[in-house]
Amino acid sequence: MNLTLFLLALFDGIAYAALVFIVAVGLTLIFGVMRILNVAHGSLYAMGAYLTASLTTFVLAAGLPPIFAFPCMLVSAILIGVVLGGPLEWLLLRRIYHKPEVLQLLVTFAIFMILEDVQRLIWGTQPIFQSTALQLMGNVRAFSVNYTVYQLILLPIVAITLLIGLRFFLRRTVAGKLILATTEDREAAQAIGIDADKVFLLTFIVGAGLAGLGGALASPTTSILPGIGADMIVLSFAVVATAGLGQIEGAALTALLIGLGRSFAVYVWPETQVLVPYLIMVAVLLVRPEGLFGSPAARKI
Amino acid sequence: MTHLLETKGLEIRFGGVVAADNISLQIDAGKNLAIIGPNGAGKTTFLNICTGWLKPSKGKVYFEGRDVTPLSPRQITRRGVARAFQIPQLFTEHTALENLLIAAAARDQLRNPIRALKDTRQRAEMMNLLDMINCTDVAHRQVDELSEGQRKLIDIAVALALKPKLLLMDEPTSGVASSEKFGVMEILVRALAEAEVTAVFVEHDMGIVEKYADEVAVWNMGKIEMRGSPAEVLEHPDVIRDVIGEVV
Amino acid sequence: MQVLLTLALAKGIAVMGITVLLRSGQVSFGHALFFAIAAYGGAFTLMLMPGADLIVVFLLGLIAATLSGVLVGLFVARYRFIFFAMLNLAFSMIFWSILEKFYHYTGGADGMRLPRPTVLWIEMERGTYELFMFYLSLAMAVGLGWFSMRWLESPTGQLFRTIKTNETRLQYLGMSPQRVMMNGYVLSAMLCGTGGILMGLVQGVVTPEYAYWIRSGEMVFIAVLGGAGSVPGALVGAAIYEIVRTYASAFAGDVWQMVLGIFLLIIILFAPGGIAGIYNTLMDRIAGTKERGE
Amino acid sequence: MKKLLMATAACALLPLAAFAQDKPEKLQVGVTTFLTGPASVFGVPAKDAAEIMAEDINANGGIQGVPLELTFVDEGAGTETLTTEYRRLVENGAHAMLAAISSGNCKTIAPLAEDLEVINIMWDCGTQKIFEEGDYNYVFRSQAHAGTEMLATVAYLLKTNPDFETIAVVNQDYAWGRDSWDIFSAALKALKPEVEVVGEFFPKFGSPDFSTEISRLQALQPDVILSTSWGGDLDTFVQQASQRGLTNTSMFVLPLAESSLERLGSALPSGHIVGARGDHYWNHPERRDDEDFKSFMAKFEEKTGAKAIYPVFHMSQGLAALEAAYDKAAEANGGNWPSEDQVIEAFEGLEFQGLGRPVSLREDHQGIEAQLLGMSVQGGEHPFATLENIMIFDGAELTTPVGEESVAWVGTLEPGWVDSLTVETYAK
Repeated sequence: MNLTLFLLALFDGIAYAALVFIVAVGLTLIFGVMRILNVAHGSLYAMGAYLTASLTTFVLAAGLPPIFAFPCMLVSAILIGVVLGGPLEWLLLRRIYHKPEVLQLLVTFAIFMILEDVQRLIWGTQPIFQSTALQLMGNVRAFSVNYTVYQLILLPIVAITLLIGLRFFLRRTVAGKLILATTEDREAAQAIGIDADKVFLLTFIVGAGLAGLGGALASPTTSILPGIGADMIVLSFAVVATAGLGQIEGAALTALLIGLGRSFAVYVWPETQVLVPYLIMVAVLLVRPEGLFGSPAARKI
Repeated sequence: MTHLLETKGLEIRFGGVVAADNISLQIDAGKNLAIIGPNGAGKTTFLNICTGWLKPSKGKVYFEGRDVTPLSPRQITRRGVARAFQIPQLFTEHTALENLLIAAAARDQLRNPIRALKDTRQRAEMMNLLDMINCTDVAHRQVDELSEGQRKLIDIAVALALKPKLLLMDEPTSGVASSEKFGVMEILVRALAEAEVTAVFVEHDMGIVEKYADEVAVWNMGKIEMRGSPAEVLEHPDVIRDVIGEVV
Repeated sequence: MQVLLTLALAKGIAVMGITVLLRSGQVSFGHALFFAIAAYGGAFTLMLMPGADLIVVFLLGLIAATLSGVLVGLFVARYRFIFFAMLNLAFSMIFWSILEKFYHYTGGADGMRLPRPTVLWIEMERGTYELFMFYLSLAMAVGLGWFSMRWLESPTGQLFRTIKTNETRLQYLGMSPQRVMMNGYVLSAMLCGTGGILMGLVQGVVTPEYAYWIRSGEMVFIAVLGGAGSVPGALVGAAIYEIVRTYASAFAGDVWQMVLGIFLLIIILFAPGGIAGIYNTLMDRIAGTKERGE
Repeated sequence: MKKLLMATAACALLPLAAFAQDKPEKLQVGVTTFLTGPASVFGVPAKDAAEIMAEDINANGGIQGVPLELTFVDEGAGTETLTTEYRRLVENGAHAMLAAISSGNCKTIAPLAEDLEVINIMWDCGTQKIFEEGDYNYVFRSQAHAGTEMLATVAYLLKTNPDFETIAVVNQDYAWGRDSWDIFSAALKALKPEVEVVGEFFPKFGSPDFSTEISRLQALQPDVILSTSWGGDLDTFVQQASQRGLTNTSMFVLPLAESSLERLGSALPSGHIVGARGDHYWNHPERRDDEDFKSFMAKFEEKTGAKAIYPVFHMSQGLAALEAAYDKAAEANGGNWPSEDQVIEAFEGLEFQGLGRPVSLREDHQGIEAQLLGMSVQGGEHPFATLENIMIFDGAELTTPVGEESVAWVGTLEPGWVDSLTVETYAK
């Protein structure tokens, strides 16, 4: 494991961590505010990827220059958030907030099962590959290894800007403060007149949009085919539980941990690559039962 | 002679603020002690420390002469200290009788995986306990459907069901309508006497303290200012000035 | 059709494990772990001892599941709510990855075969074997169902249910919530294990898919469909689920997942009490009309 | 008394049954294929092909005058549902079954078919273990298995790139990925012992990202990279590899890439070895001018908008085997509708032809199928890679002899063996 291999593993780890963070942060946000673990987050990710691929192909076919592949990502992320996220919260999730936690979890599980089939009905079963955005940015060479600028540089930058942007949004803007207040203590927030319904709707749209963005950014790097939602959602679960309830920074650190853990596993013992995220989760929760940044909810007696 | 419960040099700290320090208190079997003093002075925290829920930054807690400071609430309870809470801590999806039966099952470590809880031989004993606190009519009602006073009594009964040597109570009559307060205390004292349980209770109502406490300790300005019989303590000018306020 | 019922019974027994766990207010999203451990336990028994009788295979599978219930329980019993759910998920996914990865031992994604064992050392051909397995599953479902319901009413069962409402008071009764949780957890692992080994014996093949998180989700779905907390509901729920799933995949070929998803939504939004809930309201209504009738 | 009467009456009728077997109203055949999940990449085109072929067969009178009715079962619903559904179809009177695509499902269904005593043709699964670990009288395979396919790939590699020194493998981590590498590496060790294996990667089945493996491979710089992956995994791997220039520094050997040629488009550059699990290629040099081939390809492209890939060829061989068996059995039964036992007898040494070269069944029911491989080339009149320097190997010499175990047999081959093979070579 000489220095070159160490750095190679580091680069790959960072690239993968950036993507995992972008997807998981949406789930963390929703979970922090609404205490709902949105199993359908994986489907929103997959549909973000599918939508971006279709939009990009359509835009390029219409003769627009390849640079338009990037705005397509933003458009599909917003579409997923508003067109899919909004109604899901407004029509379905709103009716179950006071129901026991297991029922909320199962509603999102049902939505996941439905959306998985919807994807197949719309986009079929053939793998789709639309990597114009990735090819546009070309490669960069490090230690006799070619990396794509898109994965090694763009994705980490987007992840970091997203992290800082979200922190700024949550701590500086009014809407952000409302979300933070509701995350902290829903009853207290409602007591001082925060309209929880509006905050939930806003959070879910932003969360779903982030899942869509994750899918959009991932679409040029991989073939999009049925099943990518299920894998990504289990990984996001690991990130959310390890980071702690609604902890944005926690999600960033955990995503990094999982990304690096996974890429080092490929270099050291490839067999354990799939195991790494879950081993990290178990190890962290062994040491800190409420997750890295979670605070134990002391029971007032 | 060893005291039932003794604390030595306890320091109670809220974050950076030292609420009380060098608290040394002795409680002997058979003598009910009332603790009075302004709110927020750390009385409830004191009870939490004695029962192991919180750990003191300094000082020791002894029960029957043995150091119990590091022990968990579970271990201290097993040694014979029971607790009743300011906010009743009950099993809300169970009935009043079931709450008591569960306490009895815990006390006697019932293991049989087949025999139903309601058919155990402790049932008669628990019905008797309910009778003592005259809540028999609500025996089969879920506890969260009961009045605040009834829930308080059931909370205390659950502690009594453990047949403890010492019962620590946090404002037993708070939340109970003032007209019922004395009724509740009558029932409570009779139940305690019958069960031969020594009680320590935090209380604000001086009428209750005067009538039902064998001894009174005044908790003020972070230390135990005075301790004595209700008569001595309640007439003392400092206590009237700091704690009770002018009787208009 | 009879095999379909046997499979429904096996899955129903496993779902009983989830139902028992729900009574403590905790949801596990990884109990397919014990389902798979029992099934693979059986498969390994038959691989290492080819002539092993059904009873040996069944018991060893069950012991494997119960033991792993104790081991995982020791770690997981401390956690609650989302962390409990996710940690169970993590353990099941670790086992799933091991099953997929160590191909040369576990047969990887193709899984392992469970050739038909002798029953009480009598060689059986397919028809009688499937009939026997139906009656064995039925007996296990009734027996374990009765035991679980009695256990939930027993002192240990009632203490287990107090975890849902007030763990603080539980500690102030001199009980350790972890140990109380362990009782219920090991019982649920044993129940899921029973379901797993029965399913393995009937299917004749076990695949890592037994331990995938979607199967754990499916079990929670059935527990809620049957009526959260109702042990008989678990069996009825499993039967209905298997029938809907088989015919959905037969007739609605490529949208069977959507059919199940919509079915689940309807249950949660309009009949949150599940089948047991519907049954109770029906009974009350009949009792109600009877009273008014007199 | 009544029971006795019924028993004797039944016996009396028995001998007659052999002759005037009543011709069924429909020949019901169940076909298991993937309609959901990653493998639907093969399952859906195969289903479309089966529907076209069934129409053609029924257009000219069906099989021995009986119309063919296909019922499809989704292997994507999981082994449990698949076996339940398979049983239900057989119990409802299916005459024969075409199952399955996944090796795992074939391993489950083979003993089940034997139990249910129903004719089962394994039309696409490649695991060689089924017939090597047990013998069946109701189960047949209308195509080659992994042993034949891997041997053909090694032979083509040694013929076109004889002096490579290092090789790495990136196979999907499930039975197919593992078994195919066991056979390929055993054959390579026997035929070219001095080759060094520098890296073995088995990423998760359905893995969406290979960037870490690709970085590792670029650091290792192997001469040859083998990958028996297929569908989404293969597309992702090749696209990510070509994006980062790995396809310029190493020769890729992709035994299943024929099924991804169209989707890969320009991502698969020239100079890489492409296999097709048999002599299956939409531009098959020996068959592209035959009438039946051209008409089917036109119909298929019109219905699906894509070129036919190897599962389509395998489906054609499966249905052709069924039709040939019934025809042969009917002929032996004096033109009358044959009983199931007669059909099974007809399968012995059966000869049939799908869209590739004729295929024959050995006595262990294993299909002997020719193997086609070629070198990818861009710049033709299609927007995707086509094949040149195509070689078609005869199937018999490559298939593990009856009773032998593939990995063991392959290990006994001598380095000169490759030159002894009968091969037809075509420029394009």
